[in-house]
Amino acid sequence: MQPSEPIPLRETRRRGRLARVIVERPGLVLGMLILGLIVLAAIFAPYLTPYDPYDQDIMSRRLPPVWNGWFLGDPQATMAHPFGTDNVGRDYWARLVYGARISLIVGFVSVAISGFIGSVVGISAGYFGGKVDLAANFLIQTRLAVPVILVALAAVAAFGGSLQMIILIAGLLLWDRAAVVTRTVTQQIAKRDFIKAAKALGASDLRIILTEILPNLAAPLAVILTVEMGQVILLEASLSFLGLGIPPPAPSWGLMLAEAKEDIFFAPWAIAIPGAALFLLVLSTSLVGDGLQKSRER
Amino acid sequence: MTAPLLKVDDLHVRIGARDRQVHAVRGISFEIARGETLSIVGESGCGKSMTSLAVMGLLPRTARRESHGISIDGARIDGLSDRAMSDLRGLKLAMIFQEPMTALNPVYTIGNQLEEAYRRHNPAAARGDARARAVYLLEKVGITAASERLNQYPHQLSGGLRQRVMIAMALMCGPDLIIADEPTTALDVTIQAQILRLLRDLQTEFNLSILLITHDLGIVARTADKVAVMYAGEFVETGTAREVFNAPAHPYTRGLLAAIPVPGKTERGGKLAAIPGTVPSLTDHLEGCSFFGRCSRAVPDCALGHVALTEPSAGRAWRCRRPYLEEAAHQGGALS
Amino acid sequence: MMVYALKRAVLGLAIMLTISMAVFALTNIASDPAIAIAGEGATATDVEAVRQRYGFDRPVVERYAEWLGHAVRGDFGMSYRQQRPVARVVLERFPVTFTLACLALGFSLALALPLAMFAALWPNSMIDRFAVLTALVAQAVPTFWLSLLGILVFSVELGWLPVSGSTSFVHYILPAACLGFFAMPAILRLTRAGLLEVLEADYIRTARAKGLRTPTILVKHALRNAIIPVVSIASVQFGYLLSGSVIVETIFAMQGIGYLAWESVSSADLPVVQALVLVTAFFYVLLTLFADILNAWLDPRIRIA
Amino acid sequence: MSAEPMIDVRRINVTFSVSRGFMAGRKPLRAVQEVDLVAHAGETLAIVGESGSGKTTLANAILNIHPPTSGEIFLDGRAVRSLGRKEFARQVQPVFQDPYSSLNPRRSVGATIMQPLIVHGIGDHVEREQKLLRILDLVGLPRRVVNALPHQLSGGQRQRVAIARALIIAPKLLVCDEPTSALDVSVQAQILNLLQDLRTELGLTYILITHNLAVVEHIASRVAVMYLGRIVEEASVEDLFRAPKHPYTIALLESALTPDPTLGLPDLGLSNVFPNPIDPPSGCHFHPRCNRTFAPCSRVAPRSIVSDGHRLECHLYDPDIMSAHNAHSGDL
Repeated sequence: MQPSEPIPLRETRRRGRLARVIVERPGLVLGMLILGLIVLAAIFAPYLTPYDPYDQDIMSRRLPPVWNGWFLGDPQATMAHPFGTDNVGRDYWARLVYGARISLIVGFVSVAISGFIGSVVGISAGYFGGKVDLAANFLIQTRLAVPVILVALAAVAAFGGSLQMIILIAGLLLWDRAAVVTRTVTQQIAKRDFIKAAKALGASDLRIILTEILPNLAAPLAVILTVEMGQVILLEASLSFLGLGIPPPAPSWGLMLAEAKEDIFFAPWAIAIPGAALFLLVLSTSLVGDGLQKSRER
Repeated sequence: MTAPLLKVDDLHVRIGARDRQVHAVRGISFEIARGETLSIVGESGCGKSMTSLAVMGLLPRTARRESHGISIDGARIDGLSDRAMSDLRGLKLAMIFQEPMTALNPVYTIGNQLEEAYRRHNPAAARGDARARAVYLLEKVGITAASERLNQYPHQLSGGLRQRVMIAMALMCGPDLIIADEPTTALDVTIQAQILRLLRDLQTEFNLSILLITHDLGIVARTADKVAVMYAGEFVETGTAREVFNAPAHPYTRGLLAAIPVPGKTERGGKLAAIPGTVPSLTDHLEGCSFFGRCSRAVPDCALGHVALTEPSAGRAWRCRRPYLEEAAHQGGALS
Repeated sequence: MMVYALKRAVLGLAIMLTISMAVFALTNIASDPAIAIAGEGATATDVEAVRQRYGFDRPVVERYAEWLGHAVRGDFGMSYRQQRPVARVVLERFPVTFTLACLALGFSLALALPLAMFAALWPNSMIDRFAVLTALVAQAVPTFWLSLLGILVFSVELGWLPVSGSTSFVHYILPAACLGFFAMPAILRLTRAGLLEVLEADYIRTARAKGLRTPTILVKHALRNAIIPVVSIASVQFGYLLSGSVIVETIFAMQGIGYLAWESVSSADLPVVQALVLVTAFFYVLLTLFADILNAWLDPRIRIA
Repeated sequence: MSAEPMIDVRRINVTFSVSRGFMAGRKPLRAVQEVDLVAHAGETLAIVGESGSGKTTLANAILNIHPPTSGEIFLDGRAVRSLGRKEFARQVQPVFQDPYSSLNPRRSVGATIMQPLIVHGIGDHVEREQKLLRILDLVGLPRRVVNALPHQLSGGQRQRVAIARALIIAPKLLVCDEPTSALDVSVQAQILNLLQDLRTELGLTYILITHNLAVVEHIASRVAVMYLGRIVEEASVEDLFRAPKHPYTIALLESALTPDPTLGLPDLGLSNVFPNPIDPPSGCHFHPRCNRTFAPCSRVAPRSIVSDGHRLECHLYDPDIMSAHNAHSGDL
């Protein structure tokens, strides 16, 4: 009955999309590459090293990494232990790849917990507003006033340190940013007319939250949780480093650093290696988060 | 006729980086005489706002301006550095923006922001002078209890009052030209009428030239001396308000006029003459008439070459190979 | 304005009350302090004796009320480990951490503010890219690793700075820098974002249309508005630095509350841990309250509501 | 007009509790006051007013998104309060102003239009798709847009999608809140034409919320003018445009700037005092801006006067007030 408009429908360009992403978002690509490699290394750890990360070898303690042999002519360096060994002779490379499992599991699971808590708090605050918002805001403010490391330390001291406990503590403590972001975004979405349209359809609040709001939250939530994952990994490493995280002899990177600290004068590489691994992992999450954020803004 | 106050020759504005460049303004030229109102009218995205910002030298960072000359009072301003240009802004030419709610700095009083404009261009003036000028102009723009208002912050005023403050601010240094970019779009209709009337009264009193940017044909018809209809970055029709409204030559102008219901003229409940299709994307190299594809009079030839401006008399022009000329002459303006 | 400040203070009080409850619950209900004090290898009768001596056998609510009443007056009980009043133990250590946090905040502000300012002035320029990259990298560096590397380079290799201790100013340089580096990325990012937003505001365009010169616009119109978020960011970060000092103080063996926290947690000295959590939270609440009131005063939209 | 009106709004009030400034005390804002309105089947009732007049709040009340604080709304003779939310929704649907905001950016056109069928559990998959194709034709959208996301469409196309979504469950009443204000002039005409065609074809009733009097004159049959929460004048469109009575209506009509270069700008004679909706003026809400205000205006709220289907709240047309006033001035 109406003449249909002839033109629009912009074509989405598919070809050369990957190449474009690489050129335009080098950070995102680099971050995904590093993160991917670390994830793969963690999954296939047993295939990447012949050693068990817990096996001590008193005969070969504090061996330097192989490149110390190449560049500094350190005669102790050997290809048998490419990353050297620690103060009780455990293979550093083996501890590193198995340690990646700990960091990643802590990162993923804690973020799943904190993301869930944060989203529930944030979405209900943003969607319902009013008193619910006041209550959520109070929760967020209270959470922010809690000194994270102190409380985490105290909690570990009280309940004992284990992988599960660390995950739980981090998940229960670090939901604030997810809550703040989901609250803000939900407020913006809730103001828009398609929410009003859904209400005028008689759709229930739960349905509106699940089908109208949640899909629009996915992208910002992914951004914040990726960045948050890096912070959770750092928290675990810090706690382990302070001796109140993952208990020894697990190959947590933080623990490796704590053990290496005793040898700071004799084996400086033992500090450099796990620290660099930690740095790379956290950097990769930051790069991915930042890249996702920039892609979203376009 | 004296020399025009503002003269713009072949202005181009390009936005963005090389591969995704938008050619937002594609070679427009116009003149405004002292005391005259030129209105540039067009739909969203036609480049009218970019034109106003280009004249002010306030284009966003990503945009570039090219021209064969922009001059005020015979003096070229297109080659000026931003520093030299800032000496003219507020003094020779001033601007009023669309959003009165955000255009004023929330942390300073009205008085502070008004006086600042004056003192910038009159550094030797005493503080009292600036204050006196501010009070005088606030009263001129119809704000009562002006001296008390000076101590108020923007959030304490309504939108209509803030726009009056913006107008007073533009007048602080007695400029010759006011550029008003959709000055009443954010306001209610009754306030719109009052603000437009205020602008017109001030224009007469101070012999101002006004460049009025708007999408509203009603505003144009009621306020402008000269009209330029802009489409896809170009002027498609120019002339005096009477010429353009009573005898539109370009199919686009005619289409716009036929698309809006006019009480007492359009048949109630009847069909409005909609313009099919959408505006072409300005990223591409445009070949032929930019209105081709939406035009009911188009012939295949219209898609070829560049359509030149036909200028039968000074100031009256259209960019069309098949303009409505005979009809216009016959109808003598009565458009149905 | 007074009403606003008052309401804000009430909110802070409510937060403190909630945290005090959580702290008390964590240390008294979730775990049994009597067992912790009695130590490993204690028999059931030993534990019971401790329980009675410290009054742990009374109802929880009663104990909480008593504890809170004392805490408000600055009495956090006796340290299990040192057998001295907790308040004195904490107060002794506080100046070190306060100095450290101030220096660290100064360090990160000195680094982040100019960088953020230049980055926001020229978005997408080299300096902006550099700033963004710096924030990304700094955010990924583990504080304790940075501290260890710092010791390796400046203390072990170069021998310029002392390895540990908190007796003189030079002892503070390395720890403050490491701690400051931890707060720097957040300040940098948020300041840059805040400035960018301000610079794109309509009133900046108005100021340019008035013919104001760029320095005037930046100093008068942009900075005045941009300072509002920076005040909040800095105060929040200062709160974080207080608790973040645990790691740095432990590594550098500085006798501040961070080190004290680590010692106390390690030896289950619960009254000290409780006090530290409360004091740190109290400081955070106080700082944000101060920042909010300062911002309200800076922003006429709140001041003259 | 023996049949029940399609929608019958009886003395409704909508009151919000508004905080004045940040964390300051709260005060009631009477956004809609004592509004009576009736729209019969097939009619287009326009509600006209400026920002802050309460017209969108009234629309939300009629849409049952924010039910009135007091008063009753009847749909086809049945109280809306007694109807289920979905039962009501099936008969009354909205079209909003900004099609950029009224469509979920993450949902394709097809899914958006079929959403009401899913929420209401109407039909199976095949039937829903058939309905979708039929409605696309009806609103003039090409079938290939089904899989497009909203951002790939033009403003006019989006508004067609919004209209299709509203119509797919075959409601009787459409509440259109500024349906063309966000659109360019050329597109606005397309949508107005579409709305006109749909009304005749489907026998719809419209409530049209707008500030554009030209649009009202073009497509509405009755019009109600709102000012600060109250309906100050209501009449048939012919009547109101031919002989407006309330000074505010007269000012509104004069401010509608038709594109006629011979007319120039109107002199409304209104004062530029802007009343705060939280703290409305005493007596007649319009009196501080009115150019014909006289003694009783600031003291007594005008009552509703009805004659020949023309309803009005203004002392100037109240014979009792006027005779008392004249007598009084005569004494002096």
